[in-house]
Amino acid sequence: MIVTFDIIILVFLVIAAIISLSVKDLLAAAMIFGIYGFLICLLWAEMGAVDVAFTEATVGAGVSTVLIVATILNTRRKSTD
Amino acid sequence: MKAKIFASIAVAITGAVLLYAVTDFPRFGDPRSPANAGIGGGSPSASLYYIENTYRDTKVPNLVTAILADYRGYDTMFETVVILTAGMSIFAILRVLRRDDASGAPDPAPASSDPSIDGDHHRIIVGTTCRIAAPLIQIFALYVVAHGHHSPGGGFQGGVMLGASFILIALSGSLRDTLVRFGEQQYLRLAFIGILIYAGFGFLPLWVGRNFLDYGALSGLLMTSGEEMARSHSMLGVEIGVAMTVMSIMFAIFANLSTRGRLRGGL
Amino acid sequence: MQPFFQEAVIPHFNFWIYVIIMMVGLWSVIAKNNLIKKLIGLSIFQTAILLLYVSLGVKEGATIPVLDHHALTESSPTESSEGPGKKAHAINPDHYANPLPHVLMLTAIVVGVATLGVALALTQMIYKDFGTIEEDEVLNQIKALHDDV
Amino acid sequence: MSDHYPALVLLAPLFGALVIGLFGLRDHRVCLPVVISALGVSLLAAISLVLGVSSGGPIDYFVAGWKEPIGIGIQLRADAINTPLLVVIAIVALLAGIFSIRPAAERDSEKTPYFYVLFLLLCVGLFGITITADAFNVFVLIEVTALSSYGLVAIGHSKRGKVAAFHYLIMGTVGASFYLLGVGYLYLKLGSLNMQDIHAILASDDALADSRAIRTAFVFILVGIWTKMAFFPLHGWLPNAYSYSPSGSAALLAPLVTKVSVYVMVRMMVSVFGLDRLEANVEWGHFVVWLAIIAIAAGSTMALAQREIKKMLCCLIVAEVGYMVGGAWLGDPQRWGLTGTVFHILADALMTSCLFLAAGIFAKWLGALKLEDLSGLFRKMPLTAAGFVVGGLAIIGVPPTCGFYSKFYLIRGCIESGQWTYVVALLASSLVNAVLFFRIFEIAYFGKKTADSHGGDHGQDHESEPIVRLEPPLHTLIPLLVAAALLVLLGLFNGPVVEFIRTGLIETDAVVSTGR
Repeated sequence: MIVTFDIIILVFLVIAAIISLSVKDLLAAAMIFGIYGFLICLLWAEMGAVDVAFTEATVGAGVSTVLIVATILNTRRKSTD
Repeated sequence: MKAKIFASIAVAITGAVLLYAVTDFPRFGDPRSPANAGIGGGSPSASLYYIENTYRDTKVPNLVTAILADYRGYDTMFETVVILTAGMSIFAILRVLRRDDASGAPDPAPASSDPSIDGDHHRIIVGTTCRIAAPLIQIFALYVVAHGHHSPGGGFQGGVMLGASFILIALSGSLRDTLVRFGEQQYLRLAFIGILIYAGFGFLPLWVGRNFLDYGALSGLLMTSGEEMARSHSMLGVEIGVAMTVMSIMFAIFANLSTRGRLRGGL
Repeated sequence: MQPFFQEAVIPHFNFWIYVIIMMVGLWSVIAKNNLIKKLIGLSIFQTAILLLYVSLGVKEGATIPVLDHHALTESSPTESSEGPGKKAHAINPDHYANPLPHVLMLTAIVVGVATLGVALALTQMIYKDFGTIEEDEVLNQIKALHDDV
Repeated sequence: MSDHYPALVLLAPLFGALVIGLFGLRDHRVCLPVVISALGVSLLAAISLVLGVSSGGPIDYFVAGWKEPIGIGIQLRADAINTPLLVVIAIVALLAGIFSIRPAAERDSEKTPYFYVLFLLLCVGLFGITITADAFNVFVLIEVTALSSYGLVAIGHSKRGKVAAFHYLIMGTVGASFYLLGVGYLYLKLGSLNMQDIHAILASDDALADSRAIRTAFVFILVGIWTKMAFFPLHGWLPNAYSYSPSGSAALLAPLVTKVSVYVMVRMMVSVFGLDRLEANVEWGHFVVWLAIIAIAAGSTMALAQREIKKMLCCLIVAEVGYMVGGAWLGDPQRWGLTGTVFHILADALMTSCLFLAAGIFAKWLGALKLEDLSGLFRKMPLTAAGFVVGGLAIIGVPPTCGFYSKFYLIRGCIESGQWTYVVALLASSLVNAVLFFRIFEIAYFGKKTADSHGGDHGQDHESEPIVRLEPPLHTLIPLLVAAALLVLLGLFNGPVVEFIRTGLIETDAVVSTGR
C-alpha cells in the first residue's frame, strides 16, 4: 500500500464517478464508467487485493461496459440528465 | 425536481449515519484491527487462521483461491448460481422465441444507430486483429483458470476472459458467425454442466459419509497422496466448473442484450 | 478544524471517500431520470461497498495474499516432523493482507455484474414497450394507459 | 444420508434446476415431475429436520467439514425457528409449482422450462436463506432469490410488469447492498461472519456492542431487510411487482419472499444481536412498533382503496408485514410477541398462498381482475369459492383457521408488554380485512350481473343466466384446496407448533446468552 498513490486514485475515482453521472451523452457516460472501472481496478491492486483487481478488470471495466454499450446502441444515446 | 430534493434528503441522512460510524473505525491499514487480527481472547479470528493454516490444509499458496473454493466454497457455489440465475432471468425477460417475432408490435428503431460508424472496410482490419487475438486470449484465460492456485486468478477471472474472447469475436465480425460455432444450445448446456461439476464435486463426499463440499474425502477417488492434495485437485475441478458457467453466461448475456433477444443481426 | 482532520479524516481517509462515492451513487439512483444513468449509479453504489470491504482488509506493509514459495519450502520439513503447532510460526500473518474480504468481494463483484445484466435486459424491454428510457415519460405513459381502462 | 438433511433441503431443488436445464429446455414434459420430486425431497428433508430438532435440539451442519475454530467455514443451523418455515416453504412452492404447470407462461409456452428453472432457483435461495448461519451467505442467497424473482416478475407479457420489475430491481439491490454494508460493519468491528460467533462476542462485551459502528450496522441491516420485505415506507415496489407478474410467479413470490425476509429480521434479532441487547434499548422497540402501526394503518387504507383483486391482496401483504415486524419488536419477557411473529410467518405464507392461488384462478379462468368481476362466483365455481372463503376468513382471523391463533399470540404479547396502540391497530386492521372480504363474498354470492336488476337473484339465475359450472381443471384446483385445508389444520394444531417455536426461542436465547 502506497498512501500517495492511494489518495491520487481515490480523488480520480470520485471525479470519474461524478463525470460519468453528469454527462448527457450515454455512450460517453458508459466509457467514463469503464475508466472508473479501471481506476478502481488499479486501486484494488494497490491495496493488495490482486484477485479482486483481476476480476474488476475483466468484469467491471470489460464486460459491464460492453453490456451497457450494447444496451445504449439498442435503445438511445441521449439522456435528459 | 421533487425526486432530486427527496434524493438529497435521503442521501444526507444516510451519509450522516455512515460518517457518524466512520469515526469509530479502526485506523486504516491497522494490522491489529478486529477484522485482520480478531477480537483477541477466545478462538483466533478466521483471517489469521487462513493465513497460518491454509497451506497446511490445502497445499494452495494463493489464499484467496483456497478460501474461495474450499473454506467458503458454499458461498462460491451460490455465486455461480447467481450468474446462472441472471442468465436465466435475462432469457426469460428478453429472449424472443420463434413465433412471437411476427405477432409483436414493431420495435421502435434504435435511435442511436449512426451510419458513419458502420462500414465494411473497417471491419477487415479490426476483424483480422481480433481473430488473431482471440485464441491468445483464450490460451491466457485457460492459464488463468489452471494457475489460480499459485497466482492471482481462478475460475471467475478465467471464465470472464473466455466469455470476453467470444464477445470480442462477435463485436469485430458478426454475431451470427460466432453463434454458428458456439450456439445457444451449446452455451446453455455448458452453463448447466458447469454448476453440475461444482455441485457434483460437493455431492460426492456425501456417499462416504462426509459433509457437503468436503473435498478431503475424495483422496481415494482422485488417487492423491493425502487429503490436502485431494483438496487442491478438487479446487481445480471446481474452478473449471465455475469457468464454464461464467464463460457461457457472459456470452449469453451479451448475445441477448446486443440483439434484443433475437440472436440475429447484432450490433 | 486541524485536530478534526488529524483525528477523524486522515486515519480513515479511505472510509471517507467510500462514503462520498456511495452517496454519489445513491443520489443518482434516486434522482436520475434516465434508466441507464440509474444503473450506472447503482454500479457505482455497489463498488463503494467493495471499497469499504477491501479497505478494511488492508495491512500496512503487507503484501498480496499469495504465500511466498521460499517461506513455504523452508518451513515444510519442520511441519511434517513437529506438527502444525510449529508451522504456525513460519508464516507471519502481518506480512499478508487479509484474504477474507477479497473473497467476499469477488462474490459481490459477480453479483453486481449479474444484477446489471438483468437490469439492462429490463431496460431494453421497457424501451421496446414504451419507446423511451426516461422514467418520467414511462410513468406518464403508464398513467395514460391506466386512465384509458 | 440422514446427517445431511440441512444440505439436502436446498440441494434437491438445485439439482432439479440443473436437470431441467440439461434435459428439459426442449421438452416441457420433464418439468413437472422434476419440480414435484425435487420439492418433495426438500419437504421430506425439512420434515425430518423438524422431527430431529424436536427430539434432539438444534442441528448444526458444517459445510466442507470446517468445524474448528468456529467461523472459518460456513455453518448451517436448523433450529426451532427455521425448520417449520422450511416445511412451509416446501409446501407452498410445491403448490405453486403444480398450479403453474399451464399458466406459467401463457402465451409462449417455450419459456415454461425457463420459468421452472427460475422457480427452482428461487426455492434454492429461500431454503438457503432460511437455514444458513453465516451472515455473508445470507447476502449471496438473497441475491439468488432476488435475481430469480426479477425474472419471474418480468417473464409475462405485461408491459407494466417490466417497469415494476425494474423498480423492484433497484429497490431490491439497494436493500441488499445496505444489508451487505451492515455485515461489513459487523465484520470490521468483530472480525467474524458467523452468526453464533458474532452473538457470543457481542454478549461478552457490552462496550463494544454499544459502539457506534455496531449500532450503525444494526440500523443498516434492518433498513436493508425492511426494503426486502416491503415494510411500510419502503414498500413501493411490492404492489406493482406482484400484481403484474404472471399468476404462477405471484403464487410463489407473494407468499414466500417477504416472509423469508421477515424471518431474516427475526434471525438477526435473536441469534446475532440478542434479545437482551434489544430489551436494554427499549426506546428502539417502541419506535419500531410505532412504525409497524403506521405500516398496518397504511396497508389497510391502501387495500380499501383498491378495486383490483391482486392489488388489494398486495396491500394486505404490506399490512401483514406490519403485524410481523411489530410483533417481533414487542419485547415482552415471555416471548409471546416473537412467537406470534414466527407463527404468523408460517400462517401468513399459507394464507397468502391460498389467496393468490385463488386470484390466479380468477384471472385465468374467469378473466376476473376487478372485484366486480367476481359476481356469481359461488354458482360458477363452488369449490374455488370455498377455498377463497377459507383464505379470506384466515386473513380476517376467524377462529378455526390459523390466522386467528397467530393474532391471538401477537395480542397476548402486546398485553404483556403493554403496547395497547398496537392491539388497537391489529384489531382495526382485522376489521378492515373483514369489511374487504365480506364485500367480496357479497359480490361473489349475491353478485348481480347488471346494476339495475335488484331483487330476485334466484329469478335471475333461472331465467336469464343458465348455471354454468366453470370449475377449473384439477391441477389448479387441488393446490388451492390443499392450501385451504392446511390453513384449518394449522389452526387446529396450533398448540404443539407454537410450543415448539416458543421453547426453541427461549432455549436459543438462553444458550447463546451464557457466552462463548
